[in-house]
Amino acid sequence: MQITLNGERVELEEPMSVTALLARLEIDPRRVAVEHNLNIIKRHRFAEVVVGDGDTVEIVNFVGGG
Amino acid sequence: MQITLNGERVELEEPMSVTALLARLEIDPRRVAVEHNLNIIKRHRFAEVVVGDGDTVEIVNFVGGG
Amino acid sequence: MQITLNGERVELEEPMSVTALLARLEIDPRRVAVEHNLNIIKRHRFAEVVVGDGDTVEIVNFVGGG
Amino acid sequence: MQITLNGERVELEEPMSVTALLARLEIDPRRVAVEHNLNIIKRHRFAEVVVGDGDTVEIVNFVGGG
Amino acid sequence: MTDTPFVIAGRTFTSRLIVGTGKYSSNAVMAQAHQASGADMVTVAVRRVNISDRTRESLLDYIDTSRMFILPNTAGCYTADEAIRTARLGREAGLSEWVKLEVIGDERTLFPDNEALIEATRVLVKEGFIVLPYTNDDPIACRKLEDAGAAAVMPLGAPIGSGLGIQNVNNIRIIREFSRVPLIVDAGVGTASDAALAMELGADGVLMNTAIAGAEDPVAMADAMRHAVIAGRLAARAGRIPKKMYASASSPVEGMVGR
Amino acid sequence: MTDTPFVIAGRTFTSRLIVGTGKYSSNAVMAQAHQASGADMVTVAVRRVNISDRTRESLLDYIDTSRMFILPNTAGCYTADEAIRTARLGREAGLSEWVKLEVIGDERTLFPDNEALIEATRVLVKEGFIVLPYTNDDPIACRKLEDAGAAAVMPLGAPIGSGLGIQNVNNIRIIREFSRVPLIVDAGVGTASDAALAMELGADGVLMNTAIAGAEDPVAMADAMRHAVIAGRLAARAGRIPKKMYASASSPVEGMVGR
Amino acid sequence: MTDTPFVIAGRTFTSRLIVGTGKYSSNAVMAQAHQASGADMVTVAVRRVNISDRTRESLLDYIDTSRMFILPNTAGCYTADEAIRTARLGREAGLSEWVKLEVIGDERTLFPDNEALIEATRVLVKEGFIVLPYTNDDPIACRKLEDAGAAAVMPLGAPIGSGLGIQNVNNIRIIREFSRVPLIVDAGVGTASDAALAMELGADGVLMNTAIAGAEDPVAMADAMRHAVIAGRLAARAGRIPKKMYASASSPVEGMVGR
Amino acid sequence: MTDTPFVIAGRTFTSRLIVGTGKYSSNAVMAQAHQASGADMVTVAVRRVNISDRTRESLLDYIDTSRMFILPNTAGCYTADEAIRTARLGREAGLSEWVKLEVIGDERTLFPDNEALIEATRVLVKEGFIVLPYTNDDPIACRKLEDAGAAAVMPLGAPIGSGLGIQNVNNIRIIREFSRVPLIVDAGVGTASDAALAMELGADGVLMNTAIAGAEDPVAMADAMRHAVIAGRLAARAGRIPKKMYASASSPVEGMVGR
Repeated sequence: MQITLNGERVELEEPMSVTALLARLEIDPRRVAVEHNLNIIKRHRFAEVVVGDGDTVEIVNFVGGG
Repeated sequence: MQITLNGERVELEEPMSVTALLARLEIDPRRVAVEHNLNIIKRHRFAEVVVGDGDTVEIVNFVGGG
Repeated sequence: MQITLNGERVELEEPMSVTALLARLEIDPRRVAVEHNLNIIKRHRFAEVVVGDGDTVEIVNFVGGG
Repeated sequence: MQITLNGERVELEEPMSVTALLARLEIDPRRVAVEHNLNIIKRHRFAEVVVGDGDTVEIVNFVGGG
Repeated sequence: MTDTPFVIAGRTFTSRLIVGTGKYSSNAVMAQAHQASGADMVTVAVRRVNISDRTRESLLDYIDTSRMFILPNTAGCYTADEAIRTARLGREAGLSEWVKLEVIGDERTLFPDNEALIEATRVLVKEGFIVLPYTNDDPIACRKLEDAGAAAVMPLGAPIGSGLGIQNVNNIRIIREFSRVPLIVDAGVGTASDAALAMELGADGVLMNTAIAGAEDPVAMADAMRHAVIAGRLAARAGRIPKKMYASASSPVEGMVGR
Repeated sequence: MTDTPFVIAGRTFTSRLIVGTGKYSSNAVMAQAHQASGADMVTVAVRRVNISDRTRESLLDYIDTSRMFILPNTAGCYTADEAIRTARLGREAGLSEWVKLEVIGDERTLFPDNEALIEATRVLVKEGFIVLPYTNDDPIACRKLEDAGAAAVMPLGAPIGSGLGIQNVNNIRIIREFSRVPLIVDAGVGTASDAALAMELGADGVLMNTAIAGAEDPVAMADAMRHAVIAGRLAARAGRIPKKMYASASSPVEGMVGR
Repeated sequence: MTDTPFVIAGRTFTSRLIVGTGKYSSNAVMAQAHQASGADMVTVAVRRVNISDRTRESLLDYIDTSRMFILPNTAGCYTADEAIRTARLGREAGLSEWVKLEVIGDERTLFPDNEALIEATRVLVKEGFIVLPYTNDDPIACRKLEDAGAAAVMPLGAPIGSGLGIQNVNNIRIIREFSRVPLIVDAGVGTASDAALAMELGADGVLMNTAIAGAEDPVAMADAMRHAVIAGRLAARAGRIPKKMYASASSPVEGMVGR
Repeated sequence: MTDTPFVIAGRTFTSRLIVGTGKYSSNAVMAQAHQASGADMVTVAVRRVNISDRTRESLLDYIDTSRMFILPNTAGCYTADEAIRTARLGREAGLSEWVKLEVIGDERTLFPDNEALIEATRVLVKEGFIVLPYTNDDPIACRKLEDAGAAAVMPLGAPIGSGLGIQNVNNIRIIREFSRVPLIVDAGVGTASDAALAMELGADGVLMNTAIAGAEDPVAMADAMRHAVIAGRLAARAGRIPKKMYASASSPVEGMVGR
């Protein structure tokens, strides 16, 4: 299956939770915000929300800015 | 009968055309614009448009401005 | 006898040292500078320099300034 | 003989008047000022003043300036 | 060097100075000032005829309409609707499609309400008006006015009647660079050098009223402004010298006597 | 309002703009720029004739001396003696008593050495010269130059050729107030609005060279400066409006439609 | 004279200087500069995590969040929708309701699109955000932002990163006078005197990034800005002397020796 | 970055702010303002003792001479002789060789008479004085004062007590570049940003009296000036960002959500 992650096509073997996806990407869940198909996912729901084929995911964090 | 002319109550004996009203007011029709019940009256229609009881008329002209 | 002290005529009974003059005026000698007939008098010479009839004396100190 | 003309050494066969010197240099006398051994020479005296060996001559005119 | 003509919405004007008709001590003085200014476009306001006063002479009796183009404004309007209504009345009174569009946002600064101004511009352009909007020195607002069909953008140099001169030269320069329509500095000019500066910054024209009408000698100031606008325009095109921190001699450094 | 004539040492000039003759790309361009400037006084430098170069055409061939008054300068002189010597030579070359007196104190800023300038002024005035000293914007130095007999005071607006415009408007205003002789802003002008401002501050005239000669189009800039000086002078006398922080409407606030 | 506390939306800050986190040569330098600045609020941008780069250290590792309040911005957003979406993501990432709202109208000037900015402010305020909008120096736009529920107004002094300093002091003064919410000058400051001036004009705070991060010595400049903001604030409240054209002696004129 | 110490004639001062003692509402307020300013050098005037008034308290009772260095001035002197005489008396009264040398040229502007100032400097330096001359912003005069042995040059920013701020930044910059002795901007400062600017231009110190003493709250303004001078000095050394006409983003342009 394939998802669009931060604007790029990414291959996944199977659907997985946001928690799992972040783990796979080695991203600390406490410092990012996640948007799933244009819906923002509250942090406490990372475990239950499942990313499936064709889904669009945005993972953002803070970077230097003015 | 009574009309509202430039925001003031004015008494008229009877309905009259815009042309007649301007003449009565001694106003040169070539230098003013007339609004009748919120509709602007083209100059060529001054003779046919009749101002009746309760109508609102605005007569404007150019004054000094920046 | 008479001297000119800071631009004003002042009467003195007799010639006296700068030290005596300052004492008479109740001026602390440590905080003023004295000019006698256009010569500046070093502080250690206040006792020996005598002010006589017709002499001109300037006594200055520090005041607020920018 | 040799003169110093506008700061440069110049050879002359013989003493000559300022008029002659200017003619030799093809300089219009009406548009220049001449200094001979630090003395300014009035135009009407160009003919009589003679430039001799070792003399210093400055010939100036107007140039563009602000 | 011959200048390009000053064209707004296809109409060519001989003068880049546009003047007002308000606040003059008398219509006679106004007429002389207009003459001295060399302007061929004047702004006027649209107001109710004074019914009670029969004798009131008409402003137009003092404007040479053969030479002067009349530009009605919507001064004093605080909403898009008011401005649109006033613009329509002005068109009837003047029989021209042109309007100096003002939608004021605050009475102490008389700064424009750009949101309402853009909205009114869209409406009036659709109705066939030639819209010259008075705005502030906001390049983004100017671009939106242009996109809405404005025939020119008229940013202020400073508050109307303040005489402070151009407060933000950088913005005027930027607006000039961004705009494809004429840029007219409208309001804030106090004296001749302000008008010259406006033109040097790239303005295509300058519009003013108080600076002339409020001067001790309006006719002389009108003449001053006429020269100033010409001067600034010429300078803008002549290519000024760069600014330098130090001096550069204007007379030769060689040929000094006695060296 | 007719202006008072521009008189220096009893001589009346029609233009309040005085221009230089240096740094032009060609004498032909200079002649056109002079024409466009409307000036009737030009400054020139005094330099050694180039002996080696016979062909060198004369500057004067390109100056209409029937219309233009020639003002020799002492540019490049760093001591009172040098300046005095140069002034005397200039008098012989030009057959007039007038001199634009410069005693330079430093070659990077070309700022005047006021001490030496005042001294040279005293000497030359005694010799019958009409001395127009180039000085800085120091009111005290200007007063001393006036006391020494200078026919005018010519403070700089900014370093020669810098084009920075008037750096210290307050000083120019003060000098104008203190001086009983003409005040001519000499040097520092970069563009038309600078010249207009100088006049608005009360200057009786403006002297410039680089701003015109160094412009991409010297003839157009000369024309710009002509208009700018006229504009600034008119504005100075017309009585400008006061500056205010807020706006004041130029159109009536009564008679709005629909209120 | 003790100052009133600096309070935004009920939250009190000890420093009136707000700093950014962008453009530093290294996070270590940033941390030192933050320390030197004395600021207790920093702005950050919201961007996609770089998936490919695992090693990328987190900005937050270099911000003492026990001392520093994090203000996410919507920099780079060109529409209200983009800005709203980014604000929501920032809230999740930061777990606070605060946002520095930017809706950019043009990429060369980075000037705000006030129309879209006001719209986005309305939406976000309804959602419970504490909105600090970056706007231009337009008093009318600032009033509308305030009416839309903005917790502060943040007009620019000059284009972001330009270092030009405050271009229109009159507008900042007017905005201060009109606003009932804190006024923070955001963008345009180049050096310490610019920051001091901003505070003297009545600003309640100053927000800057490039002036510090882009300086040769960011830590020293941060220290400079800390002092400058304190200095400007103190001066604004101390009641400065009026400006006068002439001098007034600071030493007594009586008691001179020998008179 | 540690700063170089502020040294004049071999003596090191901890503060680059020098303050006056005139025009305070009371000596008590002055003492507090001095404390707040952090200054360790104060100027005083030399005047005749008031013979008639016995009670008159001494200024020195309110100056902590253990911390403060006393700098007598020659304010009010209009000739070299007067200034020299006053300097000599000041030395006796204060038992130090230091003098702030003033020779005033005009009582309305209180501008210096540079000719007389240079002369007085030569004489006093020969007598072993440490001369700190108050002059105007004339680079040539400053160089001559330095050549005459002045321990520092103290150009004015604007007329004494005018509060106009630095009128000619270019000259101050040039003087800094030309001088090998400390440059202290003396007079003209009105508020904190003026003082910061003076330091940013390269001044080694700032001397002021009226700006503090004349403020509504002199103690707060003294504190403001202390911070402003530190801020300006730091900024001058930190290497400010260059000025640009356009913006440069302080947040990354990549990584925007949804693009």
